[in-house]
Amino acid sequence: MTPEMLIFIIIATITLGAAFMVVSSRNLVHVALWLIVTLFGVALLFTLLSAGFLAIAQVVIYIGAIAILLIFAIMLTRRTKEDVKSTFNSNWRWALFIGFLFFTGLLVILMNWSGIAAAPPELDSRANPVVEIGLALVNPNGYLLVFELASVLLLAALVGSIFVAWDRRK
Amino acid sequence: MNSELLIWLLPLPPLLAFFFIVLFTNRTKWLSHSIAIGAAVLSFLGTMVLIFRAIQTDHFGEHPIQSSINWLPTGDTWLQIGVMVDPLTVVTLFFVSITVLMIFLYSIGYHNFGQPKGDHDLPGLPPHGAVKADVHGHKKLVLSIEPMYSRFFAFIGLFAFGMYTLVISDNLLTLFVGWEIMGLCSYLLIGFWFAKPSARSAAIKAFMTTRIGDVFMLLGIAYIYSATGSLSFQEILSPATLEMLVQKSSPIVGLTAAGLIGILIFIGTIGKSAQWPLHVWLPDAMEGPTPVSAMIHAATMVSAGVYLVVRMFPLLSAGVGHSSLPPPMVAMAVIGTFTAIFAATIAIAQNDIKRVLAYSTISQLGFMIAALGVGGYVAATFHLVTHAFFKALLFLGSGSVIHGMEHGVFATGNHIDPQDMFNMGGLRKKMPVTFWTFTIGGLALAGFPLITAGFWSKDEIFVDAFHHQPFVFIILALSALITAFYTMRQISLTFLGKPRSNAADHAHETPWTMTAPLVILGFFAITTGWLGIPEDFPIIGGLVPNWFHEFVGSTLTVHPETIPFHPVPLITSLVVSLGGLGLGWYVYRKVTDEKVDPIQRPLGKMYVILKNKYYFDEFYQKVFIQPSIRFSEKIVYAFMDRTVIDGALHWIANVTLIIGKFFRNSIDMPIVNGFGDLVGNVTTKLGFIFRPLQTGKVQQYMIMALVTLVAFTIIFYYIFF
Amino acid sequence: MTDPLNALAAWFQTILLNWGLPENVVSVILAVIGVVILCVFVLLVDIFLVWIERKVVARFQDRLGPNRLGPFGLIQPIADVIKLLIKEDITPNGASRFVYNIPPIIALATVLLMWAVIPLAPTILGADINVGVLYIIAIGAISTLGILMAGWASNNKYALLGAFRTVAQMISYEIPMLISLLIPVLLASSMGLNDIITDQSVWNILIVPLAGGIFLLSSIAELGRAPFDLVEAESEIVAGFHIEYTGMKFGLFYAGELLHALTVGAIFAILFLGGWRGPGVNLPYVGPFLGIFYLFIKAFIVYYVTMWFKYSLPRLRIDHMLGFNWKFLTPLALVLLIVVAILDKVLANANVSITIYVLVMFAANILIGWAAISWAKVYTRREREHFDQKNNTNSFQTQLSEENSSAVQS
Amino acid sequence: MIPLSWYLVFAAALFCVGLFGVLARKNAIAVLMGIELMLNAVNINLVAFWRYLGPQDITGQVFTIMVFAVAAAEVSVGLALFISLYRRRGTISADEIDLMKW
Repeated sequence: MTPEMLIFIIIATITLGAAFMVVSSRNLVHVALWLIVTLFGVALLFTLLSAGFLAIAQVVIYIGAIAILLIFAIMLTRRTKEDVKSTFNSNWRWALFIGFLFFTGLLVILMNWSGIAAAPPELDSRANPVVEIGLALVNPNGYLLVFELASVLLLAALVGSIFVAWDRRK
Repeated sequence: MNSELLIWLLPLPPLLAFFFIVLFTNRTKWLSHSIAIGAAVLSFLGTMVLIFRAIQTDHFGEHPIQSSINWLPTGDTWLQIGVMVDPLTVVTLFFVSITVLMIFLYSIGYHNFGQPKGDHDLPGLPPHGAVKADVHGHKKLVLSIEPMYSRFFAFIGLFAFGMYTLVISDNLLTLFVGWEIMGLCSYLLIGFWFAKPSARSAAIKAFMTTRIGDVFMLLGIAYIYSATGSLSFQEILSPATLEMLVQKSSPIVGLTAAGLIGILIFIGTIGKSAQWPLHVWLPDAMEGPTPVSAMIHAATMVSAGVYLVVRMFPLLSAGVGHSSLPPPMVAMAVIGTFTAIFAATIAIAQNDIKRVLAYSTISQLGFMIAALGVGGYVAATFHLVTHAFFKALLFLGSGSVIHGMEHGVFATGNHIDPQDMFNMGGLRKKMPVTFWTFTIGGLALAGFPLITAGFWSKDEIFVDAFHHQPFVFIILALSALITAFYTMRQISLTFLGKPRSNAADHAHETPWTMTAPLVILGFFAITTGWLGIPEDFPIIGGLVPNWFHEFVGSTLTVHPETIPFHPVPLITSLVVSLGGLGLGWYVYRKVTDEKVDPIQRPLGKMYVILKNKYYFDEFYQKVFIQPSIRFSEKIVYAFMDRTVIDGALHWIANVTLIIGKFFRNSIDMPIVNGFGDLVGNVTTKLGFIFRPLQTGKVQQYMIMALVTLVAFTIIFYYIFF
Repeated sequence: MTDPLNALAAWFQTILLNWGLPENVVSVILAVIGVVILCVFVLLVDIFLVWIERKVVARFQDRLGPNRLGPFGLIQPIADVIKLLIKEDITPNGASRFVYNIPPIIALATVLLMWAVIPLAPTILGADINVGVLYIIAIGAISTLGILMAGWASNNKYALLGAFRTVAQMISYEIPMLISLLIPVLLASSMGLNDIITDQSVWNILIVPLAGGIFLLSSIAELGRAPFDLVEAESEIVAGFHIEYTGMKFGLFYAGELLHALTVGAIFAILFLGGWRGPGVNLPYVGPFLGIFYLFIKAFIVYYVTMWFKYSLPRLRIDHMLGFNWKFLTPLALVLLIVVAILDKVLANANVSITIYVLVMFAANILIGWAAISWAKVYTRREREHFDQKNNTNSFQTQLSEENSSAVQS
Repeated sequence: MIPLSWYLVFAAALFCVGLFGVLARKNAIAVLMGIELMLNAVNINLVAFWRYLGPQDITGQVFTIMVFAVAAAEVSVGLALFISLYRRRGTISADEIDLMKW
């Protein structure tokens, strides 16, 4: 049990607990806050995996933008009586069953997979991952197309959401 | 551009103009006439270039310009179509291109371009005039623009295409195509004011009458094709083919193949060139606008008939040397001569200015046919050219007169017939340009000696006739006398003396677009004749070489001989023309009464007959039209169609109905429909059963999908692993 | 080892190792000590900031400011802190207790977190991470979250409105700020703050003055200070998100706000004014202290500029503020980024001297700025005329001139 | 070092929790949050595989960034839809939005 493992266990426990709260909490704002905790935990896991850039990006994008947007939307669409009624629909038992089924299935598949015990190779300490990602994203032989695709997707989402949310009654 | 390509392109501009006007510029009047005239100018320029090149060529008659393409596959061979320009084509193109261009130009003024739109003008009727305030504020009735202005130019464009196609064809087939296009245009243009019942019936009459001739002509063409396997002039007019046709006997007893073909084709000409007995449509065709009368019924289309027989002359005259005259030539001589005198006599008693010209056209065409009938190939062609110019001039002049009269009618407001010569008089002062040009045309028609073109061409016909058939010569001379007489009658009644109506008093010279063509055509009406002065004519003969005879004569493989000079025809010619003109002037020099013709009393009953055109229309009505109508109604319609055909159809229909009912009740309803209903009902029931699954709740769908996915995964896992 | 502070740390480390502690525990202890020292230092500066703020605002408003406690009233902030500490701590009825208590901590903690990556001197800095600029943005995003939580948990409609405004404002202004931040990053080819400073042989403010201006404007908006203080506009929504907070909770917000302003000044100094650069920073022993001094001098100058803005300019209307961002700042920043990127590449390929490089860049910036402002002038005039036409009223100015003319006539 | 399996099991757990949220929550925004959880689980997998199986190859990180972009797009459009829906129908409960039912 190295300190890293200890840290992982702590983070994982908190993150999973927060995730449970996300799907079970009644108050939607609390749900959003728990979601932020989960996202933050995932960001910490990224740092544990030596992906610092992704960790920061996770914080900027998920917490700084997505979570705040979610809270915003929650506050805009709030109806107090919803907090009183059940937060689950009538199928929640089925959902639980499917969730467990998938988890078991995934576990079975993972345990039967030969690569599960792979040890992490040493990282090249001189390499700068930020520069690598940047170069890979604009390299025509790398992921330029993916990058452009993402930008087009974001533009479409921008235009689309403005159009959809536009209040035409005014 | 090489000449072959140029010839192919000649007919194209008017055709393109037709489509362009119809499709695009129908609403823009100035653009329509600009396009049409532009096309005419293009064709004219092309023609001029071509004529220039042709004249430059030595022995052009032996080496015509020719070009052909494969068109229709006929088994192993191809039906070829092509173009050819030989001397005959050149002279024809010469007058066609000039008159067409002049008439296009003239139409602008005739259809009152630039005048306001009439308030009550409707498409299909001549313009009624428009109220327009002048500078002083007086409202007055003026001529208004033709409502279907663009359409007119489109039609005459198509007509020009037909005429060019006909002239440059090197075979009977495309010639026939052009021939029929012109027939169609003639129909369309005579019926241009289709809301007028008279115009409508005139159009139908013209179309039906010429169709009679065309059917026979088509038969002739078919016979040629079956006999020789070709329609190209070059081949069917070659001496070998002609010899073969002369030797071959035809289904009709006593006629050789050449004779039968000649007669059949000549019948086509009778229809097209309005020879007796198919002449009835031409006077009625005067219902169309005057440029149409000039173009179709004087200068070009009726000339096409004569052009055809001139073109086919070697065939028609095939076998001259054998024994007697070949039957087609006899027929031409007889019918031409008869038509010449027949139409001339009718013309005496007509009061309508255009009808007089129409009968004179028939008469002059008769002259040409008769000339061909006596073997005067060059004379007929010569008269064809000169006649085209002076008759176009006369028609356009008459149109100008009518236009001026209409102006007077609108100005004075009393509604008289602007075409009736007895309402005119004294127009010499009002319309000087029209008067002088009309007089030139009239003198040319009458054959005024030495100056006018008509004298030289008519003189040549006399010479030929005198030389070959003295009887024909006498009749023709008589008709020439009558021609001169009614020409002078027309000039006197129209222009000389005092105005016999208010309208004539207020008549007005027409715009330059109408007078300019008159002047140009007047020039040609005089000068064309000088191309064909016989070499041995007293005094002036030989001053100008007889170019026309040389040039056109070279078309024929056997060069026509030059007939030596003889004083009789010349003297006759001088006497008849001058005498007729003098007589006409004497009789009509002071006509004051509006309605009474001075020759009415001397002629007596004859006048009535002439006035009614020998009762030919009535005769045809009684003999052909009414019986055929009755036959159609009683036999074809009531018996054949209603009783026999309809009865059979009804019977079949009833049987089918019964069978259908049987199928419907015993097969379709229970079996087919039953199956369909069964499928539908089962689907509906299944739908009812499965409907609760469709809850509209997206999460339930997803659960179902995932459960199904898991289930299938397990099943497949156990099946395949 | 010419750096006294690092030498101190090394000395302490050897002592601890000699005590027999494992190496990783020693590094943790050293890190904790470093964090504590940095936080204490920064918070002490924060207390000093309270005094500066009060003094400066008093001078702007033609008053004296605190002058009773201590020399020049220097002890006044201590008294303020004591007052806040002994006040009653109130949690409103119906508020979510946990969510209500977290935001003050977030407000201060996020600001302190930023100092973790700020290089105080060439060798003295918390963590030299290679994505320092992005880190600052991320921390800023979390501070937004704190404000949102505070506004919601207070169970007060003014607080919620303030939170809404915060979200709208901060998310919007984050965009031009990020883009303008990218320009120094582009020039230095690194996101590490220390790299950016090392690269600035010529201060970036001379190369890309427009980017500096955009960064300063959007930073002020991020701070929520006047003229962008709609988050806590007193005349509209009383005090915005911290309306229900009392005592030291309010104190934490207050301290966080002030310190954030200074932090923005420090970041601006690092990105555009050369950070710790100055004469003598490479001297042995005194160099690092000179570096810290230079950085704080520059930061305080920027801080003074923000205060200058705050006390001179009136508050904007919310739609104007958002329109200004989306229709002016963001496009301008994007254009600038593209132009700078292209020019940088072109000039680097042309191998020009540093003087020409700076001159060309400066000229380009001025040109773009001038063009943008002229366009904005035309646009706003048209907008105003359109507004006047729509409301069928004359603008205030024309009314005024009419009155003047009528007065002259009478 | 932490074994790869820990990350994978954790990601699987997070994924299934998210799946449960997507299937069981009434509020549409909560459903959206469940989707975010699932996406995060995928991200962890991507990064973990990158770290353990191919650190020299940057693909794992690049696709994580792609997932960020997709998530941002999805949330913006989704929220816009919900707000529009709320304006028209006064609810964003996934149970009550059932116009397409039989």
